[in-house]
Amino acid sequence: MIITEITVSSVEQLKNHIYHLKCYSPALANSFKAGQFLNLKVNDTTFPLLRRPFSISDVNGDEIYLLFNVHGEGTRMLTHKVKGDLLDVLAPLGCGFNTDGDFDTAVLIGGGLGVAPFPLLTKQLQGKGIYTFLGGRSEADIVTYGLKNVFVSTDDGSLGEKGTVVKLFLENLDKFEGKKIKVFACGPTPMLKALQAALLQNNIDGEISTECAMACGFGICQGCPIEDKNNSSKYLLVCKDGPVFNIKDVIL
Amino acid sequence: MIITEITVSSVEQLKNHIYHLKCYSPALANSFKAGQFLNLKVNDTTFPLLRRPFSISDVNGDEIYLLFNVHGEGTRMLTHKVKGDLLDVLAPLGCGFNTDGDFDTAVLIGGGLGVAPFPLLTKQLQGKGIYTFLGGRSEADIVTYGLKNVFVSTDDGSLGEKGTVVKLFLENLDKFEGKKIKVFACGPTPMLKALQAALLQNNIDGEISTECAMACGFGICQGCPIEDKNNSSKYLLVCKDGPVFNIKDVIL
Amino acid sequence: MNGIDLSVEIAGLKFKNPILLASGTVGYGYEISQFLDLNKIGGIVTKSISLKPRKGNPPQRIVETASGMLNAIGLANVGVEEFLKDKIPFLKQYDTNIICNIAASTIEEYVECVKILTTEDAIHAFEINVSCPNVKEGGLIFGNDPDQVSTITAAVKAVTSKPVFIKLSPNTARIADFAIRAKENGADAVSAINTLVGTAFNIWTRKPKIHNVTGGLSGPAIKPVALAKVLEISRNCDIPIIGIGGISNSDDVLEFMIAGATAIQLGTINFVQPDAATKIVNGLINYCETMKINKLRSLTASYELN
Amino acid sequence: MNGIDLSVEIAGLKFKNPILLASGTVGYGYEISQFLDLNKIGGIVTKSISLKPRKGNPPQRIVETASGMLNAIGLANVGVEEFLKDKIPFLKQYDTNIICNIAASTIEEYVECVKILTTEDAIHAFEINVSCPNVKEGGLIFGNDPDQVSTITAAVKAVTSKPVFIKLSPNTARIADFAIRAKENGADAVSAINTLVGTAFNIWTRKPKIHNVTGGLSGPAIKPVALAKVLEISRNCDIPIIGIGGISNSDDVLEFMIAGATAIQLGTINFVQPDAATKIVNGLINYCETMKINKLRSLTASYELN
Ligand SMILES: Cc1cc2nc3c(=O)[nH]c(=O)nc-3n(C[C@H](O)[C@H](O)[C@H](O)COP(=O)(O)OP(=O)(O)OC[C@H]3O[C@@H](n4cnc5c(N)ncnc54)[C@H](O)[C@@H]3O)c2cc1C
Ligand SMILES: Cc1cc2nc3c(=O)[nH]c(=O)nc-3n(C[C@H](O)[C@H](O)[C@H](O)COP(=O)(O)OP(=O)(O)OC[C@H]3O[C@@H](n4cnc5c(N)ncnc54)[C@H](O)[C@@H]3O)c2cc1C
Ligand SMILES: Cc1cc2nc3c(=O)[nH]c(=O)nc-3n(C[C@H](O)[C@H](O)[C@H](O)COP(=O)(O)O)c2cc1C
Ligand SMILES: Cc1cc2nc3c(=O)[nH]c(=O)nc-3n(C[C@H](O)[C@H](O)[C@H](O)COP(=O)(O)O)c2cc1C
Ligand code: FES
Ligand code: FES
Repeated sequence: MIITEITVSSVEQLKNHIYHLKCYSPALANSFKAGQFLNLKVNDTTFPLLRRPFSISDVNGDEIYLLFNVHGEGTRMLTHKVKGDLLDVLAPLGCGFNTDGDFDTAVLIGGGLGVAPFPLLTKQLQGKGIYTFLGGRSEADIVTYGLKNVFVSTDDGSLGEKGTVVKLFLENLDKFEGKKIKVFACGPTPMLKALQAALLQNNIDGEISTECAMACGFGICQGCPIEDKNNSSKYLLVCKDGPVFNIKDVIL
Repeated sequence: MIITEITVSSVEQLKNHIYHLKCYSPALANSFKAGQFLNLKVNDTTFPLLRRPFSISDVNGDEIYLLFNVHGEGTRMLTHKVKGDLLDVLAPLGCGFNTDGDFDTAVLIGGGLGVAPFPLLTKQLQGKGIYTFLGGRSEADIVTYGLKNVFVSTDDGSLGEKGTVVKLFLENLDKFEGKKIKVFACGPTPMLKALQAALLQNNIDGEISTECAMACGFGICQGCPIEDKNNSSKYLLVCKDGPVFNIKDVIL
Repeated sequence: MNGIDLSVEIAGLKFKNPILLASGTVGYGYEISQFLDLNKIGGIVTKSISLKPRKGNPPQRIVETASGMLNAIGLANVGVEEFLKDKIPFLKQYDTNIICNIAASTIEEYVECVKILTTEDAIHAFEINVSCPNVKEGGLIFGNDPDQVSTITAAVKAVTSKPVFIKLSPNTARIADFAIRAKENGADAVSAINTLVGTAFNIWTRKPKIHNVTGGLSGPAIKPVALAKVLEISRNCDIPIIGIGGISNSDDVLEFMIAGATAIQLGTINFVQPDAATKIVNGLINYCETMKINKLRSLTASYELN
Repeated sequence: MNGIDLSVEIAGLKFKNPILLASGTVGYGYEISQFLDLNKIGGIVTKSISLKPRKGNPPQRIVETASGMLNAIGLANVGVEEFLKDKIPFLKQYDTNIICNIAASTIEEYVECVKILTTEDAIHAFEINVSCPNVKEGGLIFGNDPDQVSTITAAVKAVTSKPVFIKLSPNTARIADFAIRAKENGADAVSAINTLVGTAFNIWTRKPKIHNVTGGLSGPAIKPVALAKVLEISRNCDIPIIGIGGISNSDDVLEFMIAGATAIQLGTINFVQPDAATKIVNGLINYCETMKINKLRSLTASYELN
């Protein structure tokens, strides 16, 4: 966990609202586990005041890749960055996906830009079979950069199956007959909630990467509580205890 | 007085802290009297919140030139502008220099970036004789772009005479024997104050461009009062009644 | 407009939309009229007027702060007489409500001002600025004392039949108590909030950056505080609220209405974006279309608390 | 260091410099110690501790605002027992002052906490957070009632010989009155300010953005208000002041000292720049060098008013 500056290499628009940000940082590039994130200051004034958390999407040599959606003011400012700009970051933050363990097939399920951490995760899952299910509202939300074996669903049917990604996954459960699978998911909370219920019901192991408004990103503000399934007297912190949790450990 | 966007053509560093900003704006370029200013939003967030006032330094075809000093956060942001950026401005604002009247020789006296409005003023004084006196702390403060017949003083003697520009002007008074002169001055308040006293004493007509913290720049906030020499019961407003005043009209 | 109704009403006075311009941030309307069509807004609140002209504080009167600004103008104004003679004629050309804001140093002065001004037909309502020092009580601020607010409200209501809005100071522990007092004494609405007390120092000279030592903080920085004050009044007192504080765009207006405001005022934003009101009106229409709301006023106090 | 003395003293307790870390913005010091050498700062104020552990509020607990943020953490903390067992051992490795901040719902709970904690040698002083709802008085905030502040101060001082700082709420008309009461009842210093009450609404759901409805506003947005409160106390009460509110850099620290603060605390800035304290200490040294000041503490209350 360090505070450092990384150097923008490029900002590329992939889809209408989706950008790929590549930064140079030898100090950080090799330190990430998929699912970990960094907390980034989009500029050096007090507006916006807080850092913005982003998953590490991929790492390539000395470069770190982020995949981001233009959401509000902060991400809009990020789209204006140019080669050579410095970005102040705290990283690596949080607990990433646990890629060890007793499974032979990894099932990656992403909703919208929930796919962000999957390129690096795909790399770190080497040796395992990988299936990737992606969902979005429409074609414009689907980014397949760095993914393997991709199945797509969209709410409006503009790409892949019409419907939710959880439904798509459940319809394809038979593909995994006889395989030891583990699910790795990231996406909006309603999707994660539906998935968590489905996995628990089907007795499938899974990890989910959660999101929450954050002030610090490293455990000092207590701004990011999430219900602990195993201890109702205390919250867990998304930024420190997560953002990746086993589906058995949190109540969404 | 309109609100409009002007397009950055270039930002050029002239000296250590001094930049030349050129913007394209057919709508505005022909509307300025030297000494008038515009009020510019350096970015579109609430930090900095307020616009920043700058004199129109020169006009060239459809382009407006500003000459600015890096002072704080707002001017620092201006240095990062690139060709094509849009700047939101209110303009033209205030009353400029009165170049009519009974004089044959104009004496321009500038302290530091007080020279900013002089290139346009020099153009608008066509037909008159012009002498320009510039003062600064050192060589690094002296910009002679667009000026005629320049005499320089610096506090440290690194360029021109050592001493203040007011002293330099007074030492050269004999140059104006037999001429009808009018002084046009712009610079820091202590300089204007010294000059005002000297001119009144020597019975020389003069106008000074004053500065003041401004919230609006066009008369609605009452943030920029200046003492009216002729009416002690009311303040004048620098932004609306000035920034240029006759030396007989204000108390500095 | 697609049949969307933006109008709101306070004490029988109809506003074509809830956007008013705040006292002290648009002078007497002349300068801003060059950027903004005053016919398009619900109303304009004129700079605080006192019985006699006031020169105001010496410079420096304003300082920028993080997402805000401090001001200590010192209630510089032209006085009642010049206001009636020189300022009203300009304003009354417009089809909008003119709300005359009054500042005074004694209760008698408030009454005297209203008595004179109420005879002017062009004035639609009064807003009473109680954030003024009471010279008789040694300079204590009227607006920090509930009894004084009661007295001023009753005294002013006694001399005018026009709607009276009491503009509350946020520099108190419980603003709702002041709203209750205003209501009990006949106020038709409360305006909330005036500025927060703040200061700034020059670290090189060790002097305050503002000549008056302290100033009033306004702008986006104070929006969360203003919104909480509006909500507090709305939950504790049944009186129309005119929301003020850091409002810069239509989303802000909607937040204030949801939190309890019937109308709102734009202050500091006028300095930065003198045409803000126009954009905001369009933003409100868009919101109503998206949310399929016919009458914007149905939003007032529509909050759903957890 | 060139012989520049940054140290300050409050009630005999020496701080190597005036930079403390504010309660609730650095937990119990562990996480921030990875970005900041705690040996280099004057002290750390731990997250408000209550007698028993508290779970705190459900999400959403924080919202960003213009140059500020709202929080409603709900005093989530580990409780006195776990604090002593698990948190103090880590902190006491460092050569810095540990100030234990206490929050409670009854006066008895304040006393009980201090009684237990005062036996721990590693704790150098107490800071009493009076911005807590008093359950016995129906949830009214202790810190808004001068009598309660008096009672708490006296009760706590009676059970400890360590310095006691009373942390004042800014949500009052006259903060100096509270400082006076704290002093009269034996407080060694006042900390000013805690957060301002604020809120924010989601215009699409019409619900508050924060689960608790209102939250506390902190960050650069509130700096001018905090500075005015410090100045008010300094002009009206002779008690050491620990300045808090929006401090982000060494210039801010200097402004607070000039306005009356003996020491200051960094809050929200720790979230954004966890190494801010280090940069600030360097900035203070540079200022002293430029201004030829030998003892930084000579700046305290050195304001020159007009
Ligand atoms: C652990 C983690 C990893 C993330 N990874 C990615 C990623 O890889 N790609 C990506 O596009 N987005 C990611 N997000 C979401 C991203 O942080 C937000 O989209 C971003 O903060 C929005 O900032 P803004 O200024 O554009 O939006 P605004 O709405 O203006 O932001 C206002 C405030 O809300 C917070 N906020 C807004 N949306 C979110 C959100 N969804 N989650 C958390 N806080 C939010 C902001 O941080 C800020 O404090 C991640 C969030 C978390 C918590
Ligand atoms: C009529 C007028 C014309 C001007 N023309 C020029 C010009 O041509 N070139 C140039 O370099 N500068 C000019 N200035 C000064 C220029 O406006 C300031 O340097 C600039 O506002 C500083 O902004 P900042 O954010 O960099 O500094 P900061 O110090 O961060 O600004 C903080 C606040 O103080 C105000 N402020 C700071 N310095 C001044 C100042 N000297 N005068 C007025 N307000 C100030 C800012 O507007 C802002 O509100 C002019 C000022 C006025 C009033
Ligand atoms: C420069 C300035 C002058 C003001 N003058 C007055 C005034 O004369 N009377 C008054 O009632 N309020 C006055 N106010 C307060 C505003 O009307 C408004 O209540 C406050 O600024 C908060 O709104 P804002 O954040 O939108 O600016 C003034 C505010 C500013 C910034
Ligand atoms: C997330 C958060 C949690 C806080 N928790 C506490 C607390 O437990 N006890 C307390 O006395 N103050 C608490 N505070 C208030 C701060 O200590 C400080 O007084 C306030 O934030 C103003 O300073 P700042 O603007 O530098 O943040 C908290 C502030 C924040 C932002
Ligand atoms: S974001 Fe601060 S504790 Fe998690
Ligand atoms: S700057 Fe607003 S009146 Fe002059």
